This record gives sequence, C-alpha cells and structure tokens, in this order.
Amino acid sequence: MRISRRHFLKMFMGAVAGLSAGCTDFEKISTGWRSSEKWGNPLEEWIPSICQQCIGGCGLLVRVIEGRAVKVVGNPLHPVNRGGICPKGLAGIQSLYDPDRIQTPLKRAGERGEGKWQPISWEEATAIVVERLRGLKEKRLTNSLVIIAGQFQDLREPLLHRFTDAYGTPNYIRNRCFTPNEVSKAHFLMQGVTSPLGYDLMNAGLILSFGCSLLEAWISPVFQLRTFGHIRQERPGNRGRIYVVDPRFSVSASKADQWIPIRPGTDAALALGMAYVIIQEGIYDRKFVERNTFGFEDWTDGEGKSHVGFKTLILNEYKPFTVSSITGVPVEDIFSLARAFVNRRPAIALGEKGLSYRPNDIYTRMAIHSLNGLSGSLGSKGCLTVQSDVPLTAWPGTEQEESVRFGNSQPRIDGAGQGKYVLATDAMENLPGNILAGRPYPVEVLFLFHTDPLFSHPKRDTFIKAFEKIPFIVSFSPFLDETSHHADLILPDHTFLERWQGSPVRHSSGFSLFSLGRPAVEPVHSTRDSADFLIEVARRLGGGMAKAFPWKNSEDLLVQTTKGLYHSREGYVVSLPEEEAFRQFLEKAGYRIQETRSFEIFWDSLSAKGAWWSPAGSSAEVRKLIRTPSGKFEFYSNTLKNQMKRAADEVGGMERLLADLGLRARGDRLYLPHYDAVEAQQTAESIFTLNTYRLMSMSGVTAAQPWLQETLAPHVAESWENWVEINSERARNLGIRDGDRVWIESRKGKIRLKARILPTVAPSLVHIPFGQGHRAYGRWARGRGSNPNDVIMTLEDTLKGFGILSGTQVKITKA
Amino acid sequence: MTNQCSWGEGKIFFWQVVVLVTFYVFIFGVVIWILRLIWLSWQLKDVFSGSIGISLVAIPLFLFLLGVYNYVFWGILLSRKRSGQGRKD
Amino acid sequence: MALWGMVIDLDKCTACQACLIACKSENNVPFVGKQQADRGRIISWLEIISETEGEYPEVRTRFIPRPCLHCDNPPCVKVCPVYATYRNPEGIVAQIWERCIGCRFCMAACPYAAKYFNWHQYRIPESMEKGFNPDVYVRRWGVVEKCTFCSHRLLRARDRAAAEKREMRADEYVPACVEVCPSKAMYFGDLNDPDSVVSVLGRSPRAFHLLEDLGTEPKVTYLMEGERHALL
Amino acid sequence: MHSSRHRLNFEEHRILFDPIQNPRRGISIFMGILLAITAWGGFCYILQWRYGLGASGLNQPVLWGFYITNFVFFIGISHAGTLISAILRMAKAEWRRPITRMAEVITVAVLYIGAANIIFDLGRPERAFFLFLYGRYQSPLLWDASSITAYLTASSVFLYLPLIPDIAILRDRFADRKWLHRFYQVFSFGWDGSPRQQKVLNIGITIMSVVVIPIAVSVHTVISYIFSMTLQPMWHSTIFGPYFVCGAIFSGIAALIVMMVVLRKIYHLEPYLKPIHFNYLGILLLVMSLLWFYFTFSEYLTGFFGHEPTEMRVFWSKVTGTYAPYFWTMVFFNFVVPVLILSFRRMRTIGGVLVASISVLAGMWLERFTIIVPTLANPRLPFPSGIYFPTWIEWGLMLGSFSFFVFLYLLFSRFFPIISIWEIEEGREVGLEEVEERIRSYLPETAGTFNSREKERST
Repeated sequence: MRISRRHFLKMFMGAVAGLSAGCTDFEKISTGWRSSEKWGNPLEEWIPSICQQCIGGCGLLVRVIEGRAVKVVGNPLHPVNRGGICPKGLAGIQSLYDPDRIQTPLKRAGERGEGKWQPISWEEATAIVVERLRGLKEKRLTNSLVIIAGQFQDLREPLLHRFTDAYGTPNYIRNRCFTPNEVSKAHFLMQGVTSPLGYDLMNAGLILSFGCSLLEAWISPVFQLRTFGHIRQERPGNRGRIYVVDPRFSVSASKADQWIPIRPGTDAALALGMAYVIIQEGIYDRKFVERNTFGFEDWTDGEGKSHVGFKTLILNEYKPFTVSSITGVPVEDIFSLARAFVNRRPAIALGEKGLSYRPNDIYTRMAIHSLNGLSGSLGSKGCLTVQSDVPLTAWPGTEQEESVRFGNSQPRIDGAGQGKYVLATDAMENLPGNILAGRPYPVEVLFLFHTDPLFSHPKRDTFIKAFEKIPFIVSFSPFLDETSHHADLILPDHTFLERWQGSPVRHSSGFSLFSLGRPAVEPVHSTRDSADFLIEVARRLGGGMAKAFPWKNSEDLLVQTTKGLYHSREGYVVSLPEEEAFRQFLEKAGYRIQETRSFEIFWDSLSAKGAWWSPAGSSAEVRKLIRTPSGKFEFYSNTLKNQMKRAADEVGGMERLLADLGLRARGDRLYLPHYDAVEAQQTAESIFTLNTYRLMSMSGVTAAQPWLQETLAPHVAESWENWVEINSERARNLGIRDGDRVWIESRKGKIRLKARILPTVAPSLVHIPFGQGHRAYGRWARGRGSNPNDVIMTLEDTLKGFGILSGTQVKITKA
Repeated sequence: MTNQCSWGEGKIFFWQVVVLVTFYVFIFGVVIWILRLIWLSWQLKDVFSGSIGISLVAIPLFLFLLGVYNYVFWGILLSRKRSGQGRKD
Repeated sequence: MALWGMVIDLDKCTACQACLIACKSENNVPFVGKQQADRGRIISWLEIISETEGEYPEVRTRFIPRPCLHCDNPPCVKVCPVYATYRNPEGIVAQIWERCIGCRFCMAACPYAAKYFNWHQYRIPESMEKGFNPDVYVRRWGVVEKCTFCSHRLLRARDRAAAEKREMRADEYVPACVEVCPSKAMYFGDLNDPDSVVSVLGRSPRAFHLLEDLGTEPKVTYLMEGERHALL
Repeated sequence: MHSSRHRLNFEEHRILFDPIQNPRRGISIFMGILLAITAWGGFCYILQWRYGLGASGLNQPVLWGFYITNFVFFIGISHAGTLISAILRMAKAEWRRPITRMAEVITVAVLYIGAANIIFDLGRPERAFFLFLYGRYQSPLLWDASSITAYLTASSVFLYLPLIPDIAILRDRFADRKWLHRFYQVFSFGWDGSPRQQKVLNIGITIMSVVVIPIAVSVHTVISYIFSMTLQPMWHSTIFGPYFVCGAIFSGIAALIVMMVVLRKIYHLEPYLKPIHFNYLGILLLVMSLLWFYFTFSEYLTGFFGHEPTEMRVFWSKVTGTYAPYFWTMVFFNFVVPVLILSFRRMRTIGGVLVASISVLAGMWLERFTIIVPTLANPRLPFPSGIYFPTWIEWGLMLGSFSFFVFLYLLFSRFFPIISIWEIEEGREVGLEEVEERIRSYLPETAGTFNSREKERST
C-alpha cells in the first residue's frame, strides 16, 4: 500500500500533537508513532551511488522514500569512505532538487550571453549536434572539435576521450588542478611509475605535507579524514604524527602536530635543507640509497664525463642557515623536522599539491620527493605504493578511417605535450589565446563538460573573447553556469543521483577499486545522461563512431565493462569488514572463494553494494615502485633529461627552451631537485601577496547548495560570501577592522570582500578561499562575494600547463 | 434618591455583587491555576516539593487579598446600613 | 533503561563539518538565507566551535563540535515555563515543538548556546522540500529547536526490533552526525552499560566535558587532543 | 468627613474636579495623539505577528533585547507607586498625602504594559495560554507570572481602597451625569463617611500597606531571578534580587516625580504639589542613587576582582567594549547627574529634580539594557558574538508602550481625582493634631518642666 508524503507528515504531526497533550516520555510518543511506522517502513530504500561533488570517489547510500531522495550517507561498505562522508557529499541532495536546474534542452534565442533561451526537445537537440559534427567530418575538420572537461572521476572520462579519438580530434582538454587518475610528475620522473599516486597513509608513522590540504581538499578528502582518525587513535602502536608546511594556517595545519609556516614558493628549499640535515648527520637510509638510487653520489657517465651528485649539491648549497633565510623557517625547526622525518619512519613526504607551488614547480615536487628517497620510504608498510589497474573489460577497439587518423594527427590546440609544455597533458592556460589566434587552426565546435572556465579560470576575459571566435558551443551542465550562459546549446545532464555511474576510483591509497552507482531517483526534470547522449550521437554519426560505441546506453556500458571484474578472478564485491578479514585470511592461506556463480548474480550484488575492490594492490614492493630505465630511484632524473632534450629539439635548442621556461639552472642541476630563487616581492604598507585556497565544504560546484553556503568554514563563522584573511597587526596599521569591507586590487582588477582579521595569517600574505563570486549558477550561488580569479594575475607553471593561483601582488584598501 | 440619574438600591447592589463575584472568580481562578501547576508537577515528577513551596506562599496570599477586599466591601456596605442613611442629598 | 551518550574524540576530529550538514539533512533544519544569516540567525543544531590562541607564527586553533550536550542536569529544562523541553527517562533532553511558546528562556539559560530559534517561518523552494526527511517534523515559526540526538531514529530502531520481536540492540540507534563522521571521531551508545564504547572512552584520562564546572553533567564527553590513552 | 463638608470641598478642590468636569481640549488632543502612537505600536505588533519575531533585531546569541528591557523597566517603574505610597503611609509621612494616588496609578497602569512587553517577546504569543494549561512552577517565568499577578491584584486593591471615599465625593458631585453617576454609585460601595466605615477602610488600607511591600519586593526580586537563576556570566549573581529592587524603586521615584511635574503643570496642581514635596522626593531619589551606585559598584567589583574569564568578557564589553557607551551613559545618568543636582539644597528645585528624574529614567532604562544584552552577546562558549540593533518595529513597540502608559494615566485622571481629596481633608482635620501629638511623643516629656526649671533658676 502506498501512502503519500502529505499523509505521512500528517501522521507524524498527529504523533506530535499527542505529545503536546501532556505526556513526556518517549514510550507515549511512540504509540502515536507506531501507526505511521507500519506504513513508513516498506517505503524506505537505500540505493548505492557515487559522490560527484568532488573527485574523491566516495560511495554513497541514498535514502529514497516514495521516489524522493531524502538523505545521503556514506556507504559503510565502500573502501574509500567506510560510511563516512563529507559535507559536500551530504549536500548532494540540494543539487538534485535545486530549483534553478535546467529542465529541458535549451537553444540560444538571443545574442550570446544575453540569457534568452528557447526550450527544445531532445530529438531536436540531438539532431542539431549530429548535423554539426557530420558537417565537420565531411569537411575533414574533425580536429576543430574541442572538448573541455572539468574535474570529475567516472567512466565518462574514458568515454569522452574515446569520443574525441573515434571522431578524430586530439583536443580532449581537461580543466582541473588535481590529477588523480594521472601519474604525478615527480613520481614519474624519479621513480618511473606510470600508475597514479599511492601512499600507504594508514600505516605511516609520520606524514609531512608540503601544502597538501590533507584534511580539506586533497585527492580523496574522506579517505584522508578516515586515515587521520585511524593514525591518531585507532591503530595499535604509536599515534601517527602529522607535520604541515604551508604558508597558511589551514585546518590541516591546526590539526597537525606542528605547523611550519613558510614563505610561499620556497618549499623546495626547505625540503632540500632537510635533506642537508639528513645527509650531513648521516641518518638517511643508507641501504636503500646505496642499492636503489641513482645520482646520489657524484658519478661519471659512459662518456667519462663527471656529474654532480645530489649529495654534493645539497651539502654545498642548502646549509640550514641559507635555507632558513630563504624560507623563513627557523634553523632549529629544519633540524627537528629532518630528524623527526627519519626517526619516525615509515615517513611520507607529500609534495603533490593540486595547485602549483610556483612556476616550474616540478623541481619543488622533485625536491620533496627526494626526501622519500632519502628515508627509504618505498617498498615497505606505511610508505609509498602504487595502485594496480582495475581489470575492467577492454572496450572494443576502434578501427579508424583515414579522415579520423588525419584529425587525430593534428597538433593539440592547447599545445600540451609540445615544446615548453613538454610535461603537460593539458594546457588550459594556453587554450584561450590559441583559440583567439586560430593557432594552429580555428575551433569550430566546443563541448563543455562539467566545467565552468568562465568562473574557475583566471583568464575569464580571454575566454569570453575566445568563445566569440567559436561558432558553436555546447554545454552539458545541469545548471545555467557562467560558461553555459555563453553557449549556443545547453543539453542538461542528470545530476549524479539520477544516473548510472561507474568509476574506477583513483584515491590516494594503494588498493584498486571500482564503484558503481545506480540512479537513486527518477530524473526530476527532462534531462539526459550525457553518456547516453554521446552514445546516441556516435550511433547516429555511424561508421567507425558507431562501432566504437556499441552500447545501448550507459547502463549497458557498465554491464559490459564490469564483466571484466567478474572474470578477473581477483577482488570482491565489498562486504562487511569481518567478512573481508576472513576472506583475506583465507586468501593468505591460498584459498579463494568464488562468491558468485554467474555474472548476473555478480552484477546484482555489485549494484546492491556499490563497489568492487581488490585490497591486494596496496602491498607494493620496491621492484613495482621503481620503474625507471636504470631500475633505481633517480635523484638525477634521466627521464626528465630525455624529455627536455626532445622538447629542446622541438623549439630549436636547449637555450631557447630554458629561456621559454624561465629556468636559471644549467647543466646537471636541470635534472636534479633544486631551488631557484623567487622574485623579490614588493614591500609597501598596503601590498600583500595573495594566497588562495580551497575549503572543505565549498568549491565552485557546490556554491549552489545552501547548506554549504551556511557552513563555509570551521575557522571563521562566515556564510553566503567569501572573505579575505589579513594579519591582525598589518590590518591595524591599515585601519582595517574585522568585518570591514576592503578592496583587493591587482594590476588586473579589483574585488571587494569582507576582511577577516586573524592572528594566524602571516604578515605578508592575505588568503582568499575559492568557490564564491559566481556571476550565474542559480539563485543560491549568484552574487555571493567575489571571485578571486578576477584579481589573480595569470602566472603559468609552464611545464605543467596550469595557471598559478597564488602569488599575485595585491593592494588592500579599506572600501 | 432624588436624582433620577441614580439607580435604585437593588440595581446598585446587583452590580456591586457582580464586581465582587468577578473578583472571587479571578482569585479562585488563580488558585485553581496554581493547583493545576502543582498537580502537573506531581504528575510529571517535576520538583513537586518546590511547587508546593511556592504555592504555600502564593495561594494564601491571593486568598488573603480576597479576604481584605471582602472585608472592606462588606464592612463599608454593612456599616452604612447600620448607621442608617448617611446621605442627605 | 538505557542512558544515551556521545563521545567525541577531538584528536580524531578534523573539523570537516560533515556532522553539521548530516544533522541539517536528517532533521529538516532550514537554511535561512543570506539576509538572515548576516543577522546571526543560522540554525545549526550542531556547531563547530573554534578558538584561536596566540599570534602568528605561534598559533593554535581548537575545534570542538558541539551538539546539544543533553545534560543530566539541564539548565534549559529547569527554566521552561510550559514543559516544552524536558529530560526523558533515557537521558535525552527532548523538545515538544508544538508546545513551545517561544519565550527563549531556555536559550538564555543554556551555557552552551545549543538552542536555536525560528525567527520566521523559513520557506524553501518547493522543489527542495522533496528532500525533507519524513521522519522528522518541520518546525514552524516562533519556536525553539535543538539537537534531539536524532531520537526519531531511536523510535525507528525500537519499532523495527519490536516488529522482529526482539530487544533493540544499543548499536542500532546512532544519530546522523555519528553515522557520517568521516574520521570516526564520534561514538554513541548506552552510558548505563559499563562495557559500551562510550562508557569505556568516558573513563579515559583524556575525557573531559564542556564547562564541566557548571555542574550541568553533560552526556557528551570529549576526548582531549594528544597521545593515546583510551583503550580504543 | 461629614456631608456638610462635601459642599465646601467641591469649591475648594475645584481644580481637582476640573479634568473630570471640564476636560481641556488640549489634553484630549494630546490623548488622541498618544492613542495614535499606541495604534502605531499596535500596527508594528501586527507586522511582527505576521512576520515572526524575526522582525525584531534579535539574533542568535542576543535573543532578548528591547522587549525584555522594557518589561524589566516598566515593572521596575511600577514600584514607584505602591511601594512608595505604602512605605510613606507606614512611616506616617504627612507630606505623602497629595502623592500617594499618583504613585499608585503608575503602578497599576505600568504593570499591564510590562506584562504586554512579555507577550511582545513571545515567538508564539497565541500560545501564551499554555502557561495556564501546562505551566511549570519550576520555571522562574512562572514565579514571575504569579508574583506579577499578585502584585497587580494587590496594587489594584491598594489603589481602589483609598479611592472609595473620593468616588463617593464624585458620586455626589456628578449626580447629574447619568452613567458617570451610576458608575460612581456602584464603585463607592455606598460610602457615606460613617465612623464605622472609616474604621473599616483604615484597617483595610493599613493591612494593604503592610502586605503590598513584601509583594512589591518579591516582584522585582523574582524578575531578577529570570537572569540570576541562569548560569550566564554577570547574571548568575546573588546580589541581583536587591539590586533590581533598588533599581526599581529608584526608577519608580523618578517616574513619579516626572509624572507629578507634568500633572502639576497641565492640571494646575500647584496648591497641592509644593516645592517641598519635590524637595523630599529629591532627597529620596538622591538616597536611592547612592544606594544604586553602591549596588552597581559591588556587583561589578565582585566580578572584576574574581577575574573569571567568561565574566570578564562581559565585563570588558561593558566597560571598554561595544557596550561601553551605554554603560558609561548609564553611570552618568544614574549617578553623576542626580548626585550633582540633588546634593545641593539650592538645586533641588522642581526643575532640578525633574532634570535629575528624567536622567534617572533614561539611565535606568540603559541599566536594564546593559544588564541583558552584553551578557547574551558574550556567551560562555566561543561563539560568534552578536551585535544587536533594534529594528524600527521594536522602536515602534517601545514608543507605543510608553504612550499607552501615559494614555492610561491620563484616562484615569479623566474619571478620578488624581490627588486624594479625602486624605488631604483628613490631613487638615486629623493630621495636624496627630502630628503635633506624635512629635510631642517623640520629645522628652520633661520639655515643659525643663523650661520651667530654667525659669526657676533664672529667677
């Protein structure tokens, strides 16, 4: 028997009325309640899903009553979050039921950006897109399709990639700072690993984080939070130590054992200063360094040319006093940090911050990673690890027509991977300029997928101009965000609670994992899963396209893809921890239970429980971890040397390349971790260095969720707008009081924000959190505070191809 | 009673009694209210003794006020009768 | 009879605020909008209190998640003129929203500022009402509200046990905040059971209560940051 | 009080009957204005009722503001009356005679307004009757409810009893006004001034004077309990009971003086209210000002010396922080101004006393405000501390409250003499002799003999 919500509420109100008649214990209340309970219980359903509020990949359970999603909690079986969930995940419901969601496909009716839209049918929308793409194909201009995709983790990522591949364009560009499903550059250059990052944080004795906001917005926040709880008080043995090096007193820093405030951009110097102490005192892991590293001591190459080793470089250049004067970290702190890092092994140095530390921060990352080499943090428990691949069914190969191959062979529009962008997989910084210049070719069609560069990118103005050059822009956003405002066609996607999701989750730990999410509720509006849409478009385009997308829809895609998991004969559908412990015990003894007799049963179990995992991935031996050509952990990176050589050839000479990159080092130092001095900062009463950061509960995407808008941060009680954090004394000198409005002005522009005077802020810095200052994106997000991107001067981390969002000099004046 | 604006004795007395009864009702209303409070605190085991303590002062006080009013009311009315018609005009 | 209590391990807490949003979602706590928020009228049954000491660079910030502490000697209950808030036999300081007259005396009396007032009839767009939890009453204007330890979940758990003709186990009842805590910093259970997690942790030398000296005897115990002492 | 004298009284006390007999146009218009302001207050309240209490400037930590301040303030003023008149009656202070009625009226009128302010403060005023259905005697709010009820009852009776002979006078005086006459007829209980009646009435008044004093003290003590029974810093204090009572009497006297000056002016009561009255009341006010300062000093010194951090946060917010302007203005108005003016005989003129009284009224209102708001704004736990700004709705209701009070007062003066006629008469007839007798009884009986002995010696 079904019962409407209205009745349901009424019954409960009846219960409350019974209560107000004067009874005061719960026994009496529950008699009133019981009647509604009988009706209520069968209606409740818990449906597994995957959180897409960030890239953490937490498993969710959605409480569904009468087809309404009423609550989201963490999936207790999910290995990433084990029932935990962060505020963003919980607020997912508000994104689902946002009143400002786009309800049908929209076609632009007025001028670009004017905001006039005409609702159209999905059939019409599909026809428009197919026609466009077919047109390009006929003109052999397939490479002029550009897809910009944002930060998400899902099977849609390979699907989109496949789409560009099969269509014939190299221009699948990701706009993101985190690279969870990409190998970290330092690890690649020094260890040679090509699989994503992995740290066995759960077992680490000490975690030294260089600016990675472990507890706020790093790779997989909930996993890290869980780790934090675990190493602090749960595991037997020592309470894990956490040290945080960060210019800002972040929440992670305040929960750490020690905060080491540092001058922005000088992290490399500190790491190398620590290396000095470790080497000088001879407390490094000699066995590991001797056996498994390359370039530590001075060495001579095959041609008899002698090279400087890491040790010599460090001992010559990074004496603690020098480092202290560079970084602003007291000498004794450098000593104590270095000693703690060695003494509290297994220790991990985290240098994989999402945003760049500074221009050419690859050397900073290498410097930090060299600490892991020195302390031998590879190959044992509590150290670095790698994620093994998820054994999904390989998708059918694409046989490419000549025109497609032609398109794919064209250079990328953003120039990533070429010349000075040698290490970059995507170069968003370069993109708008190139589109504007039509270099190397004009862009005809742009797909925007889960990204909002007009909000999230400092080059907003250039992007707007660049968009003017593009004849046809399609946005797949479920919300009318800034970028969608400039689109010609909006094809609203489902929100994540309405669609099938499959995600080979990349997190910061070692195990391999595949999450599956079922649609928790029927679509609220006439929206459409973008994966379904792409499959349909491919089918209509026919030929190789259709063959590359043989699935009926995204559900079918998932069914076909997960067959690999079933047949791989490894891993399990997640289950209760006790069961898993038992299983692991059996496995160690050499037994394996085949749990499911057929794929259908496996599928049912997977879609009921929400994830498959293989815990085995976490045990990584040195052999697996070091994949360099020399088979050693390379302080002197031969890989980097080769890459640079290749790039030098492309741009016409090494000196040219180095000039392009703005690198001052020459010779061997180019391939060793080192520190290049940062430009001297201006000093004046009202000049500050702008440092931006991300909050746990607020990102540009979640700005439209009122719960989060009212719960922005734990350290300042602010809501519905962002703020700028200023040092108490400097604020006093400027006559700024807590809560005053101030102008933050750079050479690029100025924004007005509320000033928060905090004693935790370094005198030379001001901090602004990201996420607010939307110019569109619905009633909850629009006009809340200001967007720091409006003042950020576009510095570029060229090697990485990403903009640097901190370090702009700003002037602060009272508004 | 030369004045035609005047009410007769009976009518006046009627209204005076109405006033008095109103006062009675008020006072007993208060008393009943306080008793209700005590009863509630007994029922809900909520510092019954304290409520009793307060009402030990409150109830007699209200009754006392009623008593004073009553005393003056009847005192004045009755002594007028006993002293005969005091008023001459 | 059980006596429900909570333990929050501050050494594990990361101030992520998940508990807070979980509470809002579970209990249909309204968001109030910018205008009201600027006037200090945000309703948040659970709040992260932060306190910063010192000056750069020697600073220290402490975060304390503060639900209603469900005092055994609750100052708010004593002052309520209409029995709208009371301590039930299981130790939950409960609230009858339809009884409250909105005098806010309980708010003034609560030393933990754990009570919140509905200054208006907060309205949210109709589409968002679909996300309401049907188990929890939606408060109307002019009444005080606060954390109930998600007592509707207790009722639910008890009824489920009754339907299955068995006793309810203590671990079947967990408030929404405890359920979602990512770092598992919150524990919930029966304080009358000496072997329950909360009782064991409550005996830890790290254990303390907020404003202990007021004698309100809160049933939410905190564990200090620092080295391990507890058995768990 | 024989009927023969009544006729004489009519003429002699003509000015006292004037407001009833020939109400002046100006005053009627003034009352109309007051009523309009009250109606504006009512409109504000309707808005607040429709919009919720959020229409006020109250917020999360500062959850009580103007309404509770006004409540405490008005209840405080109510002490003017009954307490002062009862004490003066008990003390047989002869100069009380023209003052008592005025004082008692203040009490009754103001109590309603105080109680109304509590209703303004309720989030769900329509549920106020829950206090009767589900009241809980453990709550200090219920103590308040019963003690205010008791006080209202007692002071109404106390106002009414001495009014009976005057109503009888009015009954006789307005024999030609149909409804007025009947109204007076009913309420005069057939008073004809017989000795027996006088005895009954005197007993009644004396009993009430005795009873009303502890009730009045209890009322304000209990109001202070609303604050001091909580655990909040600078509220949780044992001194609060007497401190509030002292403040109440202090502000009560000030209100009485202001009312006296105003009525003296508009009703030409100069023959009755002489500078001497103001002088005496001024001295009383001065004493209360010193007493108030003593209490304030003790209260703050205790807090300061203990130096408990939470206490100190509130302390500094009052002394140097956000609320310092209010605090120091309060000290200035409550202590500096009255002491400076009232300490000197020459400045204790009607004007001087009036200035001091107005200053005290403002100061006492600020005192209530600085007791309530800073504590709430600085709660024990580090919490985003709040700033409170009243909205125009709160101002509207406050203005409405004040004007309704004055309106009620003037309304009373339209139906009853604002100065007790029979007590003045009694003073003339009985008082003079009695006082002489009494004074004689204070002095050594040998006074006369001493003189004669002197004479003897000289001779």
